[in-house]
Amino acid sequence: MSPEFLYFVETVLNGLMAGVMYSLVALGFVLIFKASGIFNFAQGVMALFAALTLVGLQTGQVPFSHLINAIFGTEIHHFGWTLPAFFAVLITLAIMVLFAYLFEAIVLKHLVNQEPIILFMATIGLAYFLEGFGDLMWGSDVKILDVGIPSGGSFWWEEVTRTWASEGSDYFGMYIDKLDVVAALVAVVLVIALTFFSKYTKMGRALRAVADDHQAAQSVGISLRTIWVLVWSISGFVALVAGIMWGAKSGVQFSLSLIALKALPVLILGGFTSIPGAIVGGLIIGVGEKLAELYVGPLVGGAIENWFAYVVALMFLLFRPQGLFGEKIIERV
Amino acid sequence: MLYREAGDFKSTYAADQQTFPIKSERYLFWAFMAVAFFVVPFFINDYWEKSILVPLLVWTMVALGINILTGYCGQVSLGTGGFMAVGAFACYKLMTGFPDLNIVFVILLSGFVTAGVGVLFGLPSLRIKGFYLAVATLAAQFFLVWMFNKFPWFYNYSASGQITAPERTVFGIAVTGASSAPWATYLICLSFVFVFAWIARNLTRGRVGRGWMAMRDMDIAAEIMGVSPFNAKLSAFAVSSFYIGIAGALFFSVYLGAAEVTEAFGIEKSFTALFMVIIGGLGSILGSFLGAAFIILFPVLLKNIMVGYLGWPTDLASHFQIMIIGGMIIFFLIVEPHGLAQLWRLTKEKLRTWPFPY
Amino acid sequence: MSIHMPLNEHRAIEDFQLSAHDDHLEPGDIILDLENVSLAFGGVKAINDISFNIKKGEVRAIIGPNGAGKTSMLNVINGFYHPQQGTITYRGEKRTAMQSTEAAKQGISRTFQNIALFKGMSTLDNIMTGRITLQNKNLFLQALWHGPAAKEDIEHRLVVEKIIDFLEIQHIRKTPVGRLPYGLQKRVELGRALAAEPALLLLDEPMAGMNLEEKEDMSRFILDVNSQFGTTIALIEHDMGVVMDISDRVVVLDYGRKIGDGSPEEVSNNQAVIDAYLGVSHD
Amino acid sequence: MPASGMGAGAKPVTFPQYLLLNAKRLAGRPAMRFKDLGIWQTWTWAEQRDEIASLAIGLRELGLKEGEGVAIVGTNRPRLYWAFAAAQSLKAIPVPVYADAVAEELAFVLDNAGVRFAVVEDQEQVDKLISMTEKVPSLEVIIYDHARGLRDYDHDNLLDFTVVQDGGRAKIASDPAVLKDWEADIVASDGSEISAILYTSGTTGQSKGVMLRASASVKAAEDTAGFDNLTDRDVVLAYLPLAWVGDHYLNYAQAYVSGLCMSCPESTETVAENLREVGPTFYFAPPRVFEGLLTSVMIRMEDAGPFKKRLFKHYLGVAKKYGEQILEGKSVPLMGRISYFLGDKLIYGPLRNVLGFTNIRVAYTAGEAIGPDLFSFFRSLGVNLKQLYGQTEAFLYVTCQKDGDVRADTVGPAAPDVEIRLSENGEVQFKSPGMFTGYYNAPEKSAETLTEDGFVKTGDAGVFDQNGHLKIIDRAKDVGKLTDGSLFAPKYIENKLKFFPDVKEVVAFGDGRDNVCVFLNIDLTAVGNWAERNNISYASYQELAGLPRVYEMMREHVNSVNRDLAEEPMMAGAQVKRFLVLHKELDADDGEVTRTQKVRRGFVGERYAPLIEALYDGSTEKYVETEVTFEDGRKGKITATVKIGDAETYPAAGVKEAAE
Repeated sequence: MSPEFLYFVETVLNGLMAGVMYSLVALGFVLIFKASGIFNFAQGVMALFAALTLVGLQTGQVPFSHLINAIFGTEIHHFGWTLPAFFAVLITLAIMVLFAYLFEAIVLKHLVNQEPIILFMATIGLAYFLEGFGDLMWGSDVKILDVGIPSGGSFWWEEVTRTWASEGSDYFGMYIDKLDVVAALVAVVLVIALTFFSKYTKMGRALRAVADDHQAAQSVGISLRTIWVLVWSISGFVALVAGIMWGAKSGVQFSLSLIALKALPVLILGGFTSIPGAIVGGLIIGVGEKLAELYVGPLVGGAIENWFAYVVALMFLLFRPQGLFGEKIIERV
Repeated sequence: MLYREAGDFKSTYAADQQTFPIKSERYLFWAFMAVAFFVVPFFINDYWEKSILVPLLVWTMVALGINILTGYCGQVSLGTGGFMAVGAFACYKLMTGFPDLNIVFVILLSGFVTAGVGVLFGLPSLRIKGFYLAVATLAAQFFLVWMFNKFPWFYNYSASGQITAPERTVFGIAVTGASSAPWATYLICLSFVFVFAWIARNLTRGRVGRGWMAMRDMDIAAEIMGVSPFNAKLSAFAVSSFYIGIAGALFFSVYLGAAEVTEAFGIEKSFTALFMVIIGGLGSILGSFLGAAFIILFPVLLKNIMVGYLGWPTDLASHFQIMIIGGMIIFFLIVEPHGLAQLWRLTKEKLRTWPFPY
Repeated sequence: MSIHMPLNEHRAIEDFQLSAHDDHLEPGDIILDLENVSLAFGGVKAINDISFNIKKGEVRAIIGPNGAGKTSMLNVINGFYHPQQGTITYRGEKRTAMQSTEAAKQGISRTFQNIALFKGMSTLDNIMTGRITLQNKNLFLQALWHGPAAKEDIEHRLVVEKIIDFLEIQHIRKTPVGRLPYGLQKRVELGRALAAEPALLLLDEPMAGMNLEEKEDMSRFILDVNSQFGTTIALIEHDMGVVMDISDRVVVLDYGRKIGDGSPEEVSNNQAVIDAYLGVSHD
Repeated sequence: MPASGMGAGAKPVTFPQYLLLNAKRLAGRPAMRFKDLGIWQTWTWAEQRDEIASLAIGLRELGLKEGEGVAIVGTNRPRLYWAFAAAQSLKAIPVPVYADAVAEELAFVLDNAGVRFAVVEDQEQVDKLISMTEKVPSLEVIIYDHARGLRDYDHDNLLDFTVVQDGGRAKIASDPAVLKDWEADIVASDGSEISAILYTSGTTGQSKGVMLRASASVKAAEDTAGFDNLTDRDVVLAYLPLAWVGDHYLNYAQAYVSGLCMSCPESTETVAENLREVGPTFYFAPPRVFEGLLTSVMIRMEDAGPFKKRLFKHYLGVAKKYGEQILEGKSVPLMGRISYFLGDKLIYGPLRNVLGFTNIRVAYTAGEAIGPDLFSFFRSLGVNLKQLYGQTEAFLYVTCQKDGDVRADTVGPAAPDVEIRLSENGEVQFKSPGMFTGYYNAPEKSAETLTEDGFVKTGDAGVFDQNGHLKIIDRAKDVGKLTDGSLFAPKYIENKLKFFPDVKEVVAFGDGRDNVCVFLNIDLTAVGNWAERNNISYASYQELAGLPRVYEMMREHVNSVNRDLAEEPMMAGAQVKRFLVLHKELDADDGEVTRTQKVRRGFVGERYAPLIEALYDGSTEKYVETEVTFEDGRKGKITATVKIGDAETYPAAGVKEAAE
């Protein structure tokens, strides 16, 4: 096979990996939108917050240290102990569930039948709040996150792919980051678990009922509040996983919260209400971006990565407003 | 309590439909305008101009624009930052391209340029609604910022990618550039805001405004009654972008003086604009003023308290600031989804029916 | 800039006409003709080959059990749904697929089954919105306001005030519609439809959910509209008593088909209609 | 008072003459306002003259002759008021009738007055007249103001108001002299013609047409306009029935005489809002309206927040202490003046504003006795409320109180140029410039009410107190004696009981019996609101009236009235011994009360005779069946066992009051 083709395959593979990351974040959006009709803009910041908490716990950092020092003039920073990754992840998950409970009790309860635009803006408020709170709690410097996921290029894969190249070509094999592979696997596992959960378990069915019609679900005895707490906890968990993957890849920093903006085009393609849609959408955008960077980028001055996904989604939207898998909306008068 | 309306009857429709039907409010408004135009310029200093009054006025102009689009016509837009950039760059190119053209015309022209761009990015609103439209405008935001960054022609091939505003005068008084006096910049911004708030008031109470509000409340019924979505939505995008274009031009030429696109016109500008309109009150001209005042003055207040008074480091103060603003937004959406304007309307009604409960 | 008129001209409310959409047709001519109209939503046939006409100046009732296709028929007439087959001729002009805004401009206005008022506006603004198709001052004049735009708005306000006086809702002129009781909201919606000075007024169950007294009022208003303004009215209604009293001709739909058409008496003793209403099983 | 002469230098003696004078002297000043189609329409005096001129000449074209009657039926609308002046300009006689009169009453009045023309408001009145055509043969022409729904009536004797005016304008256009002659006729009049026939509300049997001479009416209006120095700067809202002497005098007569501006509300539902918009400077309302206002104020304050309620109660107390003194300019301690000033800024000012009373310079109440605390409540808020006593036969004013010399329980000294005296049985008799010339074609009734030396017998019993104020105690014929000879004035006792907000109506019996007993009617809104707050459920008025707790409340009221009566030597003997709460409201449609809510005592006496017996034969309850007519005329039966309660009486106290 010719190097160009191999190079193309490599880009596609990397694209798929990136796509998986997008769909991971998109998944969080879809879950919350399906269950409560809220477009949770704060999903990205939740991932950032989860990652910050994880790193903070792992390194035994004192929460709100910056604030305490400012008030009492003390200089404490670390507790001194470090926590193995596994426990840190568990505690962070517990924190995310607590956060879901608090958010539902304090905010969602009061905004039950508000128009979607009001709920959407509440999540923007939540995003700002969480960002400030996260920085306050763990400091806003860039942190390295290492939970024992192998990272770096996989030499084994490079060797194998080099042999595919036709003789005499100076092709050095494909560069695949091990981390991306792990992330892809985790994502696949997560998707299967979620689909299984929502299809076959009692709670899952309740979740889909609430997504369809709040009043109807309540009338058959499903308590809206527990469902919402459950949903926000699951999306908190998804945010944690996304936070870990993104954090491990590019470090835990503010730009992590911008991935939410990345997930939007994915949702457009896949439709807001379908889990498979989120996955397929994510892959399309991932691959599309990488290929566009490769071929279209140079013509137009490069770095078209951040707006290309939107244009694709926009074009798609004009022809099929309800996305890949969403049902056609018939307007009744 | 404060209102004495007995005997204040209306004998013409014009009087019945005016902005301030109650006499005492009319006097209060004109008194306030007199102070703003004739008293403040004498007492303004650099600090007040640069960090409070001029940003407040420029952001009020933005809030007016967004209020027309989202508040009155119901079309959510996250592209405000990008459209401000269009205003700014149009202003820059016009200033450098036509040195002797008066700054006021330059600003107005940049408004029209932005209106054109706004209509272009408003086209998707004909087919898609709600979140999808928000995403489409987000595409505009990223695309525009990328465009102004990538093509040197926009910033006249300057090495740093920055655009700086040369000095321009109105009636001989420097308004842009380094040597512009605080009161001059304040007055030009104030005049723009005053005129265009009045125009916004006119637009929203006539046929156009009713068409927008009909489109916002129930677009199917509006369409069936003859409000064509094409005219209503695109006129809303055009007028809104016009306002944001002017604000962008003022923001760059009068307020900043020099600007780098990614830093000055990023996505957080779009969020700030949206917060102003939510907290201020969707669908109310007064709401735009109140929202802008809140979002601009509140952080200044916080900074003075935390940094000045408590002596905390500035980054800690900024974290607190973001957190509190996020918290305030949620608080407002719960307590009064229609914002400060609705709170003001309720207090006014309570005062008018005082001592009876409202 | 105030409009002050001597009482006579101002007060000549009783014989004010809603004549923006007058046409050359004489009362009794056919204003709307539907031939073999069929409408389907993905396999579900809502309207199945229906033909009937409406004469100018008459009160034409469209009745039938729930789900018979009445509201869909109304949506076809005002261009909101586009039928797959059949032709619609309005005032002599055959109409192909037409936007509903176009229908509004040609003088077709309607009320809705479950009230579609603009919650964010007061009664006065809601009815003023009905005037939109008749106002034409462009955006820049509106921005200037003082001058032509204000003058036009006040002229239209005067017509709206006459409609408010006609419907006796002066006391709720400035109340937000969200706070009005059901009966009054229905009347405001009628006012909004009248404000467009329609040649053809489509009423979608104007008396649903009303008590006897409110029904009497609404019937009186409908008859007054028909007699004073000569507006042709197409009326969807369940209450046979009302239909018998106020309609000139009746068309009966059932499962998307026309099973009866004629004067109220003819229709009421047409066997197919009785079966449809008594729910006799279909062959 | 307008001093300048009129044409030939003489002072105006008829209302049309004042019209022409005002049209010249106050040409640009507003004469009439009317909220129509959302905004207030205004006519200056010059425009009003033109409207009236075109109407008058139009009527003359239709054949209206001098001395003929013109019926005017409807609510307060400019065109109906112009019909008054137009008729008077032709020396025809306007005969106003209540808008809510039933067809029979309307027919009786029109037939009694032999009316050929009728100017009515809308389809509702036209239908009444058409249904009564055979009962009123003299009626030929009906002119309607609001043509809604009248399109397809046959128009042979039915005319639109504008058509008549256009006829008049056409005539004037074709022959300008017509206008000159019309004005000349007006100027020529010596004011001896009858300017209006007002039908009394007939508490004593059938209603009678009171004839009022033009010059007398103008003289009376000039006196009282001068008394309260009304000028063309004053504004008044005409909201009371057009046919009632109160509205005709205070709004119509005084407007022409003083040039003040009269405004008509948009519709009956929007009166409160229009009152606030107009902000009148002169205001009149019967006690019942003030009662309604006070109750609504108190009820609305019930749902106010705790802080506002405390503030309101506190400053009401301050007003109770100092309000009236400050209004009358008496000396008040500094602290009192300051806290009243604060109260004015916080409570009274806004309250007056919300009720539309801010600009009121003079306010009157009359028609029946007003409760002392109700009267002083409004005065303490800074409303210059005064009492007057009057009758249709006097073209209203008999007595009126002067600013600063106002008391709650009297109706004040004689009005300007009015002589008053008391007959031996205490009946008030008066001679006044505005007094009537007799009842229309009922000479024997006129003779009955006039004494030989030309005084009018009012039929009310009264007494003068030490500073010359007249005090009305009761209807003369109702004043009776108990078996032990002590004076029994039913109205005096009833009014004291009616001053409690939860009592709507009272009927007292005692003439020729050994003690006094009363029927009580509870006020549904006030008692209903009390029941709601104490979460007492009730299904109907009847059930609420029968509750034991309601009886307890009523007993306390009766006891407190008995304590008051005990202090007045003449009244001490007539304390209430036993009482019952009626199971239904006394209603005009059942004929138990008149149109203006005055109790028809005789009729009630026969209708509830069994209940009266039960009061006196010591039984504790009584089963009774009463026939009731519903709104749409259908008859029905209400059955109930009415319980009877006993009250305590107190020994007479204090020295005998000064001379009779």
